[in-house]
Amino acid sequence: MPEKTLIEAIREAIDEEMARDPRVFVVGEDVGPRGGVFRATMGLWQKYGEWRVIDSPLAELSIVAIGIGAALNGFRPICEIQFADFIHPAFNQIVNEAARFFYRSGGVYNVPMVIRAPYGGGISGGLYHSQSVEAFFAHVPGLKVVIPSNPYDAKGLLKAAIRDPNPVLFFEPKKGYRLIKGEVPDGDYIVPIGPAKVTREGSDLTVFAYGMMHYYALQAAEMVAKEGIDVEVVDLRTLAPVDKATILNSVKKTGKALIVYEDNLTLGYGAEVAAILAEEGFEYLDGPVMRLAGPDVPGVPFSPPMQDFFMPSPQKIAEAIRRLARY
Amino acid sequence: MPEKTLIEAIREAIDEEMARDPRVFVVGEDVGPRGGVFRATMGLWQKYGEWRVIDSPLAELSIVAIGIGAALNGFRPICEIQFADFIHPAFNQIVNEAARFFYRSGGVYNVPMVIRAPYGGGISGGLYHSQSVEAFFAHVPGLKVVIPSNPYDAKGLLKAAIRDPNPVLFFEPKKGYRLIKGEVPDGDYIVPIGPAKVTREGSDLTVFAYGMMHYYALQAAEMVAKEGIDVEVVDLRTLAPVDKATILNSVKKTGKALIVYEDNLTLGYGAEVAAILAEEGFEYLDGPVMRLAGPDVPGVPFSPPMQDFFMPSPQKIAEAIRRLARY
Amino acid sequence: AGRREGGPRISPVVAKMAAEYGIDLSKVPGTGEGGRVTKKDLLAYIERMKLQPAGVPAAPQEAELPPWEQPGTGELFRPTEEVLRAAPAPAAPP
Amino acid sequence: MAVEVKEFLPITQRHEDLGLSDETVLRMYYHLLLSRRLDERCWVLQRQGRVPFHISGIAHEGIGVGAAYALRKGFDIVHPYYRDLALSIALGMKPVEFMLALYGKKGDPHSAARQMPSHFSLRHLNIIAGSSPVATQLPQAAGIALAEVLKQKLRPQLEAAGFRVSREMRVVLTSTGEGSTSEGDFHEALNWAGIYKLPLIVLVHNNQYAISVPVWKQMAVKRVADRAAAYGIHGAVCDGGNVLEVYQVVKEAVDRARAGEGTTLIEAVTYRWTPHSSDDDDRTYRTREEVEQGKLRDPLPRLRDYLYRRSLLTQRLEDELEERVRAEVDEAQRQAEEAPYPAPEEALAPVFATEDRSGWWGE
Amino acid sequence: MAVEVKEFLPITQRHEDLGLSDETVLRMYYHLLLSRRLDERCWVLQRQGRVPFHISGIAHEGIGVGAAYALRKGFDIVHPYYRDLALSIALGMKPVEFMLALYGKKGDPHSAARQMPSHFSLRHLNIIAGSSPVATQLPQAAGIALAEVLKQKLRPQLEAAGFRVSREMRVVLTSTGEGSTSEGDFHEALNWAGIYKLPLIVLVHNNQYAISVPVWKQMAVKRVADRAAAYGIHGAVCDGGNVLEVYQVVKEAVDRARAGEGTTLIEAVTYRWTPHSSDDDDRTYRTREEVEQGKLRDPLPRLRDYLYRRSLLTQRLEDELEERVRAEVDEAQRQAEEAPYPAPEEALAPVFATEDRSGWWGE
Ligand SMILES: Cc1ncc(C[n+]2csc(CCOP(=O)(O)OP(=O)(O)O)c2C)c(N)n1
Ligand SMILES: Cc1ncc(C[n+]2csc(CCOP(=O)(O)OP(=O)(O)O)c2C)c(N)n1
Ligand SMILES: [Mg+2]
Ligand SMILES: [Mg+2]
Ligand SMILES: [Mg+2]
Repeated sequence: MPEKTLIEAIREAIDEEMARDPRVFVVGEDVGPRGGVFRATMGLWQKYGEWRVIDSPLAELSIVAIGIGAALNGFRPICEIQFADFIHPAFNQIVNEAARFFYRSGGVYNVPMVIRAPYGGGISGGLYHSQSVEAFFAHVPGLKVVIPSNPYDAKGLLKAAIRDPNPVLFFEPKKGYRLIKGEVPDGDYIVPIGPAKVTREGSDLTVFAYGMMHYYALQAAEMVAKEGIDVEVVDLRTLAPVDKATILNSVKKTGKALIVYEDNLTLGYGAEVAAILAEEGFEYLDGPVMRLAGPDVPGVPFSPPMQDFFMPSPQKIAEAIRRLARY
Repeated sequence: MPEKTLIEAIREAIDEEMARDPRVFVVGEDVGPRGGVFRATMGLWQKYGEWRVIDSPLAELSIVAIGIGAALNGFRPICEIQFADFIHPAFNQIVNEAARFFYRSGGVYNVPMVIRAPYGGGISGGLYHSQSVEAFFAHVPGLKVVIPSNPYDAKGLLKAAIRDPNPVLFFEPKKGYRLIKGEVPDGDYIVPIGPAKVTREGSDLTVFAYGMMHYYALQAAEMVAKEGIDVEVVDLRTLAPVDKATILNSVKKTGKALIVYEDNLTLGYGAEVAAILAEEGFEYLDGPVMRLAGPDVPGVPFSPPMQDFFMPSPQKIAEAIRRLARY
Repeated sequence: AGRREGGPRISPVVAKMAAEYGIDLSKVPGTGEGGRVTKKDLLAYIERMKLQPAGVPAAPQEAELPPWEQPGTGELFRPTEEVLRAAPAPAAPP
Repeated sequence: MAVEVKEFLPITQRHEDLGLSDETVLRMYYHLLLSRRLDERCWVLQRQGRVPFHISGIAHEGIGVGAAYALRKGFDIVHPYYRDLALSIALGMKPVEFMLALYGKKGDPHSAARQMPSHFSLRHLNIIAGSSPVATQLPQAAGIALAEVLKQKLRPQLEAAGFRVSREMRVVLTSTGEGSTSEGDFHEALNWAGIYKLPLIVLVHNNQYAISVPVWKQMAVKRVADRAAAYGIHGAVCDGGNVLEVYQVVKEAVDRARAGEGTTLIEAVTYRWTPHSSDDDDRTYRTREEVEQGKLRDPLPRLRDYLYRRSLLTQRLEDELEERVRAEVDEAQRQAEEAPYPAPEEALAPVFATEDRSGWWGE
Repeated sequence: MAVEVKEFLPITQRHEDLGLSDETVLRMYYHLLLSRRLDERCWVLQRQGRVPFHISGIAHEGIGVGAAYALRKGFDIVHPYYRDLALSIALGMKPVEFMLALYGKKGDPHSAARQMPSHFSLRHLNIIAGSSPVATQLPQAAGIALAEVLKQKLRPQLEAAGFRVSREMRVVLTSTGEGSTSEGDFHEALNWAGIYKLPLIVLVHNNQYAISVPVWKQMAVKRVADRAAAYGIHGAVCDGGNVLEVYQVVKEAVDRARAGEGTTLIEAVTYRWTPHSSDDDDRTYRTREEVEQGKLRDPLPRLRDYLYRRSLLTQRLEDELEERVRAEVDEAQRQAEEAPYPAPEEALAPVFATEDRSGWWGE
């Protein structure tokens, strides 16, 4: 099977779905001739033309609203938000409109759309090109939130998202766009939205992570394996709706949980995982539910030393694993 | 001491601060001659004139942005968002701008502003006049989030918020505007932003709540007291920055925690309280950390039976207390 | 002329107008010396008050106005249990 | 004083010059009357405390009926706002469908009793679920219109994949209040509309107020329609109380849109003489005199006067229509009051769709 | 082809007619030259891999310098965007202050090395911390301007409470790109500006592109300034490469604002011949020929040509200026490279202010 990068897998998913279904189209800033600032849509404008890859005016509210309207009228829009840091102007259209449309119309008007955005730090992006925003949207019933950690899942989950009759937010760890490689079959396959995945079996403790942090969690697991700590790693993949069963089953086995995410600690996504364990997994717990996340400061600072201080890393994850294992 | 309603206490706080400091002004939809749709600013336009109580165009983004600019230029704006359900168009200006201004200017430009909004359900408001939005903003470092549960705190906390050099979001439980009465001293006093408050001493378990739910939690505590369950009730008051010490100290004593909030369960504010207890309070826990919150549906439905199904109530809280006490 | 509890002077014209309109001068913001209420301040205040302040009981002739022209209570979104309790059992249509 | 109108404005247009038959213009009157009487009953029910809330379309019926008749019913698509009771009635909404939502009863076709009333949503009439956050529907309507352009541009691929594309574009009409044009959504919708020449009509009901805020505090320009030039789209102003004039202006915009010549921003001027909603105490922001002036714009007596002048209406026919409308409103109220409330657990679903039923294909 | 310019456009205005002394117009040239050479050095450092990122003000210097000189330095307030290197230099920013941010070093006065470079923020020069989300600064600048109006309206109460209010209003200038005018923030800012006649200038740098998106895909109108009429404010277009013309138009707007006659929307037309930023590959969206055409708008040679024609510049003086500027840029680079990085834990503070230092009072 051919090896591809995360960005190649994402481009391939969009290309295949556009070829398969003429209702699928891309709308966003610089997605046309430019091919997207991260080249996620490179070549698609040339291949499918200006009416299927549409350069939008510079305004995120209407990129989403145009997507909602096109979805209501039978199309399958893929709205690209250039950076997750610039999704906030579209917050009203996503949270108050796309998410609630089906419920508020008594189950009549569904909104089949995907909103894609690169997220995450460690790329000298500073406060406004490093943000993680998944927690805002995972809090909103009516939205599905998906974050791939590897090329195989990225292609399969994005194809599933494009075919889903509901609004799906698909956040891609941009630090991994070229860094993360993996085997990706040519041609059609789906990774279903919903289930998390145990990516490394283990017995001493469970590390829950997603996106770039899952990539680092696997590295940390290997580092501590040499010291005799057997870590189970779970890739959450779909953050909303949350896959409680996989979370609870893993901690039932290991008794200990470490949740890793790069968003700010307070009310970051890991808070919900911890709260689920504290209530429904209480009787499995053999140690405190630990979280390793970004500090509660208003953004990832630009200057390298401060950026590194902010960002979780394989080494920091390994250190947290050792502390939890010792408990 | 005179008894006042929640809305009267809020109006009094604004009036006193406007009288005390000419830099304080109100901006929002219908705040002028109309006195605000809930009468929070009734009579202030008549008393202070059109340049201190400004009817804004119907646009929340610029109500907040105008507030940010006026705050940067030495004033103390009180921005009214007519309903918390309509704060989303201002999400970019609040989260990406107001919250990050001080940090991103290296501690040079502080933004002394208050954003006030009525929130919460149980008033036949349906999906778009019943929302709780505190969790979105409590997740954002750089914002203070305050929710009063009684008239005394409402006046003291709002005066503190208006004098605070940082952006403060002040959400008021509209169901309690006339329903919740209490003793409120005339004249100046402050309730400091930050500390939570133990409003009922108890030993068997702790109920954490805020706003309307704290009002109900006290009622539930009295209901179960007759059955011999001695409940400690903690009014969180300031949701961000979170008062960890009070939360941990209470559970250290009682060993059990029930967190009540009317926002959607998943990643609602209670998730962070539970996560703190699961990590730093692990060794105090004598039972699962329980949450009683709104179900994960896209809004409080309008029709009374469905609204009641959604909303936590004193009876539902009492039932949850009994279940936790039995554990 | 008089003073407002040791406050700045109240000019004769301001005192006379305030009496005529029955206005409590403590409610009027003064922009004169030391916060003195000037004639201009009082006129501006009266102009602003021209519109009936909220909470003034319905004027008698409003009784004949059809419901869709009668002013509402101004009390928005009362607790459902208060609204429903207020609603009589559904009677036959009028 | 917000309203320049001094005295009762007669309708000067002749319906036949606009291609309307006698029968059609009488039906317009019937729909206008039905909307008004239904609306009035809701105020009575709210004042009696039988329903918690009502937000009214009174003063806006001329705009709604005029616009509805200019559309191709069952083909064009409407993304309305909460003042569009008359538009929905004229498109085919039954009074009981409105009353079920007013009471929050089971069977409410708009939102299954989840939304507050006046949030029109009827798929079989191509009415898209209106929201509460104002102006959000405007860029969404632009998206619906963009899809119509895409259907024509991508016809070969779509039909090859089995999707039937209608010969002509469906026209999308979306409406909003003048206050809501201050939202960023309005700007972004019109910008898209201008760039892509969308088959769209943005119908602004200028009723002089946004709750208590008069137009001069909402915008510095005299006419909302003046803003069309900023987006490279057509602009037009019409007297919202003159149902024939509204019909004429909207019809021109519909034909322009259908022909691919782009979007029209229409400002229909009226005056809201009712309080903003059942809760609003409007004495705090306007005087009784101003309200009386505003009522001179009322579309109902103006159309009635026109029909009498054109001897299309007689006292007998008028009474018959009043009686027929009263019976329909009574029946709607009875059914709504007898209908059960939804079961509590119905609050839980549907959150996610399991299948896709979006879109309008074929004729 | 986005640019109609065919050949080198000489500056036709005479600086003395605009009230500018010989000494001032030469200083304008010095600031324009310093901004350009500093900018060019940053591209070199980025290509050498010494700094991760640079977003350039090249092609925008005429607009920045022209605008800066029209303001009352140390009194008026500026809320800039990331192309305003020349504006900041002309207002008094030192090259080392820019370089420290470029390298993310301790001592960066703009954001203490938290923001990416080109986010100008210098309180002592009344430059407000520019953001990254485009157009957010526009309604904020309207708020700063509203505060100036409030100071005048509330002078008695403010002075009674010990706040000194300047005799005249400070004028607020905020700048943005033409692409960013598509954001709702632009609409809402101009709407406030029109209603309250704010002492505000919204300076739109129209460089024909928003990264890869040409103007015709961004808006359906020819000129951004045409949108002024939609908000009841003044509109003006000027040749962004002609520093004297920019000065003239901005000066009129400053005087208008100071006199309480409200806001001006100025569109300064230029062409960005550099890639959007150091990461952008512009070959994907335009041709080399088009870029060469664009360079004919370059403000630097056009002002130099003017100064030679007016015999204010000689080859010797030009060389001296080049040498002086080169030395300043070298020194700035040296200091920035020698400066230490912030300590890692500095990432943690300051999140909340403990005291209020906001506002500009007195003269
Ligand atoms: C985003 C948002 N902000 C505030 C409100 C509350 N609100 C409901 S209607 C209204 C006034 C609307 O005025 P206008 O647009 O002129 O419509 P009209 O009711 O006058 O027809 C307001 C402020 C809302 N629904 N949405
Ligand atoms: C809200 C937002 N969306 C997207 C971006 C990414 N972005 C940065 S600059 C830019 C293009 C801006 O074009 P324009 O406004 O014309 O300014 P120019 O760079 O051409 O001077 C984009 C899309 C951003 N910074 N903010
Ligand atoms: Mg959250
Ligand atoms: Mg209106
Ligand atoms: Mg540009």
